[in-house]
Amino acid sequence: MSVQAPNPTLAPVVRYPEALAPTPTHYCPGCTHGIAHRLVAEVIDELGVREETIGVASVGCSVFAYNYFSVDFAQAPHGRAPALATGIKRTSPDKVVFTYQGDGDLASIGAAEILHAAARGENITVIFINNAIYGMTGGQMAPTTLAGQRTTSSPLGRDVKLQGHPLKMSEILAQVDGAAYVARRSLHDVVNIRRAKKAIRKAFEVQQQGLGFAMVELLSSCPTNWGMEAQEALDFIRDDMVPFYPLGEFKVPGNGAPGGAKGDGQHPKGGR
Amino acid sequence: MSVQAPNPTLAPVVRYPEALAPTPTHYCPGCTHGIAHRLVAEVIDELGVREETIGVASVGCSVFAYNYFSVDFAQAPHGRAPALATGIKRTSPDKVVFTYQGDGDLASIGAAEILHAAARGENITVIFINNAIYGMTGGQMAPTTLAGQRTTSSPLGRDVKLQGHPLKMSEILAQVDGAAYVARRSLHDVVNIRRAKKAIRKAFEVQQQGLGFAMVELLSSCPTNWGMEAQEALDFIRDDMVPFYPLGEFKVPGNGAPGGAKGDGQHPKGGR
Amino acid sequence: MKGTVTVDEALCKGCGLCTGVCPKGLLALSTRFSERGYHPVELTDPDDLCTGCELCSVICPEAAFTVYRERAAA
Amino acid sequence: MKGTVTVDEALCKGCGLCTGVCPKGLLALSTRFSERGYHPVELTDPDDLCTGCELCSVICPEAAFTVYRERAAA
Amino acid sequence: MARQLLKGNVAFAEAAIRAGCEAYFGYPITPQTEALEHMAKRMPELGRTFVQAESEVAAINMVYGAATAGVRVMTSSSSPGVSLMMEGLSYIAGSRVPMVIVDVMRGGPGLGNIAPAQSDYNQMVKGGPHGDARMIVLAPATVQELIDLTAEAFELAERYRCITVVLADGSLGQMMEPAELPPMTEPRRAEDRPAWALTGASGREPHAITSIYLDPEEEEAYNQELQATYREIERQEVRFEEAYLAGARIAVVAFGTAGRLSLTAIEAARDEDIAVGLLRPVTLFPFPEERLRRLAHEVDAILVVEMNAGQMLGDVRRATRERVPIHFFGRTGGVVPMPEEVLDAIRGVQAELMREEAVA
Amino acid sequence: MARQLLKGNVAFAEAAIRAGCEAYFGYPITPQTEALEHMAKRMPELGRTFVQAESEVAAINMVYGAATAGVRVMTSSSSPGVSLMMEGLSYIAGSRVPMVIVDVMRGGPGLGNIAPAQSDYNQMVKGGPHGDARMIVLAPATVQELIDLTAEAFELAERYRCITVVLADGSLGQMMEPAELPPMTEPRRAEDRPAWALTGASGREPHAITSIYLDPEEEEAYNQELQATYREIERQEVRFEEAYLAGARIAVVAFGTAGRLSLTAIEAARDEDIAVGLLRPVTLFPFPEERLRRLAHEVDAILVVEMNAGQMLGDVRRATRERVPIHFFGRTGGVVPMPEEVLDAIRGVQAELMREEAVA
Amino acid sequence: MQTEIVISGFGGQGALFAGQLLAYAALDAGLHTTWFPSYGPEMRGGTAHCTTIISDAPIGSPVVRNPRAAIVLNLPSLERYEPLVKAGGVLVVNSSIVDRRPRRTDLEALLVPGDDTAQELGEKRVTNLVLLGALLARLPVLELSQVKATLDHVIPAHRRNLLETNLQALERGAALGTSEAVAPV
Amino acid sequence: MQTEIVISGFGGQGALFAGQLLAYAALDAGLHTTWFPSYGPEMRGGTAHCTTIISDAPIGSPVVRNPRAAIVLNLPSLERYEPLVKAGGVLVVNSSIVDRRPRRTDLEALLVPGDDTAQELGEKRVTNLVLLGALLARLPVLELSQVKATLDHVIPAHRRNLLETNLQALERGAALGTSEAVAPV
Ligand SMILES: Cc1ncc(C[n+]2csc(CCOP(=O)(O)OP(=O)(O)O)c2C)c(N)n1
Ligand SMILES: Cc1ncc(C[n+]2csc(CCOP(=O)(O)OP(=O)(O)O)c2C)c(N)n1
Ligand code: SF4
Ligand code: SF4
Ligand code: SF4
Ligand code: SF4
Ligand code: SF4
Ligand code: SF4
Ligand SMILES: [Mg+2]
Ligand SMILES: [Mg+2]
Repeated sequence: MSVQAPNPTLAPVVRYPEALAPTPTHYCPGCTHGIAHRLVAEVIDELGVREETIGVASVGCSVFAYNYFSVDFAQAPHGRAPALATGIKRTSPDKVVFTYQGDGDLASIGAAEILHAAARGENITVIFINNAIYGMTGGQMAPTTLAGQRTTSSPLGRDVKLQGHPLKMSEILAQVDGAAYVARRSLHDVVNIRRAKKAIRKAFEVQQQGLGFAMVELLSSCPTNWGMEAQEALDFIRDDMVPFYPLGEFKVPGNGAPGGAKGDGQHPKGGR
Repeated sequence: MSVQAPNPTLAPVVRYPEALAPTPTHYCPGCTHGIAHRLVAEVIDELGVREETIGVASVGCSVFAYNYFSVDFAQAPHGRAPALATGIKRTSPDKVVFTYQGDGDLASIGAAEILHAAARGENITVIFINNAIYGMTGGQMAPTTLAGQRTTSSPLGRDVKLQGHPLKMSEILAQVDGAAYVARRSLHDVVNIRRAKKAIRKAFEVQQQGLGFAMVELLSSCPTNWGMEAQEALDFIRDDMVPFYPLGEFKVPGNGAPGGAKGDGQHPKGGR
Repeated sequence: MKGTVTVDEALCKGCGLCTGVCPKGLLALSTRFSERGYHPVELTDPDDLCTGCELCSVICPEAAFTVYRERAAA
Repeated sequence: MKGTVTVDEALCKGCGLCTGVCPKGLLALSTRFSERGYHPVELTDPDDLCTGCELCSVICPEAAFTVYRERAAA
Repeated sequence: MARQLLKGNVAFAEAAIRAGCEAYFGYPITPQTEALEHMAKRMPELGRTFVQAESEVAAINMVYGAATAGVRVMTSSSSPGVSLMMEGLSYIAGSRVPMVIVDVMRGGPGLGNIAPAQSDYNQMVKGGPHGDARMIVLAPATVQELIDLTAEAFELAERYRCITVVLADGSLGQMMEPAELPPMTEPRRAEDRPAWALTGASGREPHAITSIYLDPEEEEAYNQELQATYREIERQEVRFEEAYLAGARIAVVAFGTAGRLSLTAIEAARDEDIAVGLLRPVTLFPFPEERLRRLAHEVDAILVVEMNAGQMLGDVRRATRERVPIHFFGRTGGVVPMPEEVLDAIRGVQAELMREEAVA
Repeated sequence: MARQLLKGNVAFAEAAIRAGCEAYFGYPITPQTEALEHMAKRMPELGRTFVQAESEVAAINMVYGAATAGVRVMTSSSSPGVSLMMEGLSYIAGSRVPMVIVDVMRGGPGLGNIAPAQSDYNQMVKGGPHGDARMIVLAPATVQELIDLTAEAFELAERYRCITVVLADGSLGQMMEPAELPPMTEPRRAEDRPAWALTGASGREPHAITSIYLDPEEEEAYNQELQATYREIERQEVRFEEAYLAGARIAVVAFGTAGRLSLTAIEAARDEDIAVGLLRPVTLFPFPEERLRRLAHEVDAILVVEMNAGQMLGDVRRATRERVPIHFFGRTGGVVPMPEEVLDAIRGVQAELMREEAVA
Repeated sequence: MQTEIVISGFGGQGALFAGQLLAYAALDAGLHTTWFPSYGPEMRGGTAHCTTIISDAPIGSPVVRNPRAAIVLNLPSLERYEPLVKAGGVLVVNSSIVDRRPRRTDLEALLVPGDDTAQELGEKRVTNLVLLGALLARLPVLELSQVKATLDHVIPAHRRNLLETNLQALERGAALGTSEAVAPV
Repeated sequence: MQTEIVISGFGGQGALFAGQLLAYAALDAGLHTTWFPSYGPEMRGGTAHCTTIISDAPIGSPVVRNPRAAIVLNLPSLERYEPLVKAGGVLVVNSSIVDRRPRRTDLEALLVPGDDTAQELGEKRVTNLVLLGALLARLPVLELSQVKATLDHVIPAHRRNLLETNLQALERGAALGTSEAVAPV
């Protein structure tokens, strides 16, 4: 979108990213999927790779991601985005390939595909949106749903004895040798959003350097299915999710061992 | 089998386990699948649970396990044994349920099922035979195949850059909250076989105590597809597999954290 | 004036997140309905308090903001 | 005699693993063919050296061994 | 039980519970998710088993496991999810343990959409699963029938030790209609589980439930057993519903929602003095083969109406040997045909009959 | 290229390579594993892509990915593995990217065994995948034909932007026969990838390859496109082989290995002066509908021979309208029928013809 | 005799509930009925609409192209359904936010200020019932009393506190429905 | 004119390779041929057998119930194939380990001490070729010289060192095949 400065002494410092399609999204008001989209688009712009990037959309609220990024896109069956990305990257090694997956998609039905993409060290970037819920289908329990959290398929709150414990995918994947970069960040406030963007940028750079599998897990909100206002939902991330899902870089190129597997200790409230 | 003492002053101290069907197996000579079978049967006998045990065979050389144990058995599609076991245990909580799976079955096609059975803390026992190869189909690369190891699908030796890094399933699953007991043992010599049996026993006791998911990974041999003699194959386990796949208990009831994630330091040669 | 912002009303969904982060409290949801049926956010900055600090644009899920800052004096 | 073992020939596949672990070296593969076409292992213990230590039975993949030991004198 | 206004998805879930379903394993997918949600709430209340599986692949194999234990077990899903169950269904059919699956079909292929469709007829009736396995396929047209057939599906599955499919579609799953639920039946007690079930080899030989028969001759003998069962099912279980066929010159053949839509169109057509009736197959396997053969001798033309590109059409052509002209009207991709469109199609067939007679 | 003695599995893998296959993704399964092993060796040598996927589900989706990138890509598997690919195949059909799959069928259902069978005819021809998607299905009977059809499969897949299935069976995969391989063709250069492919939105609008159309009307329009393509395929690509049909009173209809077995039986029968010939469909979709219809006017009886419980049989009955008696001989569960058995079946049909004439 | 009623509006305007209320009431009145929704993935905005059919005989199709009546809560719904309502049918328009009059003259059109009335009642969320009340005043398909009685037992627990307002909304709507004012001349 | 030959024995006795060698030789001789194995999962023991068909015309079925000739390397194979060989056909028995004579009199049976001969040649693994040589002496389907020539170029690299012994095995077999001694009276 071309911007007309309201006043000649002023220069635009933030404008609509080129890699973001100039169209409104279908996301609910305040849903941080939108923030994640913008950050990815900004990084693609900054790296100047829009014209050689191929995205893989998954099945979830972000199924229409291909409408929102102005890059080539494939849409994968539920959970299989890493497999499609593998097929694309192996046959188009000069392209920048990323997947955009929800927690049901990546951690539940797609657990084998993400684990093996990591083990193979597929040279792709994975954007993992952890909103602790199945958004698109109306709020069922996700593998990342917190203990005690009410969902339409855990109406009394998730009972870990019967319904299992939430999965910490970043910690798990950081264990795998083929993984080059694994970080968890949060979208609940400005400071954390800025940290998230740095991580996303790293995850793309790791791919450009051919270092292997890179994933950024983003703690994200689902105001609609959490039954909260937009800001309330961000507070839920800060107060409930971050304490269970520590933020940090769990694997960075070079350090084989899952360094900082306990997170980087950054206090969640620090962001405020 | 009834045993006739060759001499009245002698008493049988080791006899054919009751839980083992009195029939020869189809396994190749020297294949340690047979040792694993015997150990499981001995444990079932010692715990006196043969009549309330239900096994789940997987797809692999051990597909016919149901012919070799004198307990009830289901045979699962490739990789899905933990799902069947879940269906059985949830509807027959008073039964002792175990799966017997190879590395292709558990770590490749069945990666999602085993990860989620662990996360749910399914109260089952998993016997995981890691022989670093696809035995039944004639020696293709498994997710556990060592770097550089030649197989019919990695004819030049596994190139981790192209074909991925071997997966350490015990370390990965020990990370998961629902897992109560996770250990890796080896079948390459008498001392280690005895340790393996202790671990298997623990894995069944953990289930009896309702503590959750229990798995024992057993480093096992495939003389046929490794192209080795029986003893050579055991030496390969000791000299090549154990150094990469540290033996030890990675999770024991009580210790939430993946204690000893680096193994218990027991020197592989210690067994000799 | 140090800075200012414009909001693309076609994009704004009136989630209100930006209103919470503006250090100067310059942003508020209007009572109007936008074409897509939302109450769009509006900047009210009579005393030119906006610094162009970008915070609003960082938190906006719809990338609705364009932020301007004073040009380095030529 | 302290102990002895019997081998179920129907089970033995002549893999030879037991021969390597017997501390007394009492086990060896015969040249005969078993019904299933293997060279079964045989115990040769003229001087009653077998201690019933069980090592052979521990390593045998076919559970082919029965191991006997002297009864505690009643 | 009094009639209540019930949503299809909730109705079949509650019907299954009342029919003594002891365990449900599933994975969310629109347009059947309300069934899973209902099970999530009700099954624990009743001390029965509910597990939200990690995928449809896992779900069908949990069902397989529970079935080997001899309990009444079911799952439900929709098109893409059902496609992921094909291997599991083949194993289950191949080891003859009973189970029930409700397939609430949606628009395809691929991810498609979440609107109602009937485009998985071939998948469920002909052979989505590999091998020569067949499944009983029941096609309800109303919420009441959805309830009744779901409850009965367990009986059929157990009688023949086979898979019974309730083949619904998004509209049936999402709509509300007054219907009556069956009374609650307690699940069978553990000691009443079938003799073949895995219950622990106590005081008997161990059981093995498997689908592998390495010796082809053995596998063939097993297949002959299966085929014999299918023949028996074809003899015993064929069901269909007829309306206005007496004296009809045109027969509309349609199943499920398409059948019910057509009925409205047929009644409108009869008001226009078009002699048209309805044959609605209720069982798709077994297919009303013989009834259709006769039908081709009773009417002058047949109109097949489906919410797909023409799948049951092939079976109608085969069964009737095309003794009379077979016409087709279908909408695809999740479009629910309006009765008015079906009426137009009927008028078209009528017009053609007139033309022929004019010629003759 | 001179004729060489080639094993079926190796032959089709090498044929694909020479046809310019740029990427192979698969998972080991008997009886097709030699193909995967050949690819594991050859593809890296040639600087092409080989990945042993973690499962068939992953394999088909890697194929999907590579197909969206516009490269010649294939996979191969066998019955249980193919069942796991149904969702992926539906997505691929639903987004119109070309690919080739070789299905080396084995005995089923379930885990079954690894012996040759044809019991996945319905799965591949009728609709294993959900939705109204179809796949071109080619059925070779010899190693040479397996080679030729595999190579051509890529052409067909790209011409119609669809999935082409080479439907073989364990015997064809495992047997050795002299055959000639096509000359090596270089894979197409990156810059020659099709216009619709995902190659990066450089100097053009971004491409999206998807199978979701939330608006049923849109989805239907898309389905109509697909159906139009299928009709075109039915017009253009029907193939079959005939032998001894001139003057024959009995026609054997059989595909693949069953067809070649039958030929031997037919020749033996002709030595006994039984006027019998062979119609061997080479394309199963499109099915030689019209040829079969005519055939029913040329002969007095038809014998369908399959290595299953009677799957193509239904299509033969439909296409012929059963104008003449349709007999069936099948072996299941991995049993390869001996030509002698087929000969007996032919004699049986002949005897019945005689009886009828006696009566008449 | 069968009556088809379509209710359509933005998600959140209560179109689906109003249609369900009609179906519940029909059931209580011992009539045959079906309720057929249009639905999308949770997060999709856009219009939500449903078809309720009420009949004294068993109902075949739960959907029809040309309903007897339609309640349109927003402009897009008016655009979509005005052309479809049967001649002689009833079309109820939420005139508070729909700024154009219906064009057809062969049906009974009511311009009911739904949102404004709801505002007056101090509860924005009852617009749907105001319009439903108006429709019932013109469409002899169910007694208003019946619908009120039904509402009393089908209203979700967490909305029970709003029962009174809901009943008032129905009545106000009914009153508007009968007044001449609402009919476009 | 078509000839079918079945070769059957324990896994490891080389039945499959002997059958392939025949097929390769047939190809070299410009004839039509097929080789059809029976196969099982890698680790399964039991018998391995294959059918090689050689013909001057295109071959239909790669399997037949009644082959023209059979080489049986062990007892189970004799039990299975003796009844199946066509009358007038040839049956070659590895008499070194098969301790019973064929019962049929309507075919040409050869008792060839395969293993013993192999032992003499100092290479247990050539039993299969000894028996093949014997068969070729009685079955005019391929020239021995042809088979030897073919063996020279199809023998796997890692077995090349055994080529000489293999060729000798074929010759010794052929010699035995022609000597009267081998025929049971
Ligand atoms: C095979 C298959 N199973 C189930 C579904 C239904 N489905 C669509 S989205 C979804 C879950 C989405 O949750 P998540 O991945 O967390 O994404 P979110 O919507 O929360 O962003 C499911 C189960 C499907 N489309 N395909
Ligand atoms: C869905 C499916 N895919 C592939 C196969 C073929 N298959 C049988 S066993 C096996 C691998 C077995 O390897 P592993 O699990 O390591 O067991 P092992 O034989 O080594 O003990 C495979 C791929 C199958 N039967 N089913
Ligand atoms: S449902 Fe949740 S995740 Fe989906 S768009 Fe709405 S808020 Fe976002
Ligand atoms: S193939 Fe390997 S794993 Fe299988 S039985 Fe033989 S030795 Fe054991
Ligand atoms: S740029 Fe800063 S000061 Fe200006 S409106 Fe945005 S947040 Fe407020
Ligand atoms: S954050 Fe963005 S979408 Fe939300 S109110 Fe502010 S401008 Fe509108
Ligand atoms: S270890 Fe067992 S099988 Fe092996 S040789 Fe000894 S007795 Fe025989
Ligand atoms: S028991 Fe001990 S001493 Fe006796 S044979 Fe076995 S290993 Fe040797
Ligand atoms: Mg989510
Ligand atoms: Mg293995």
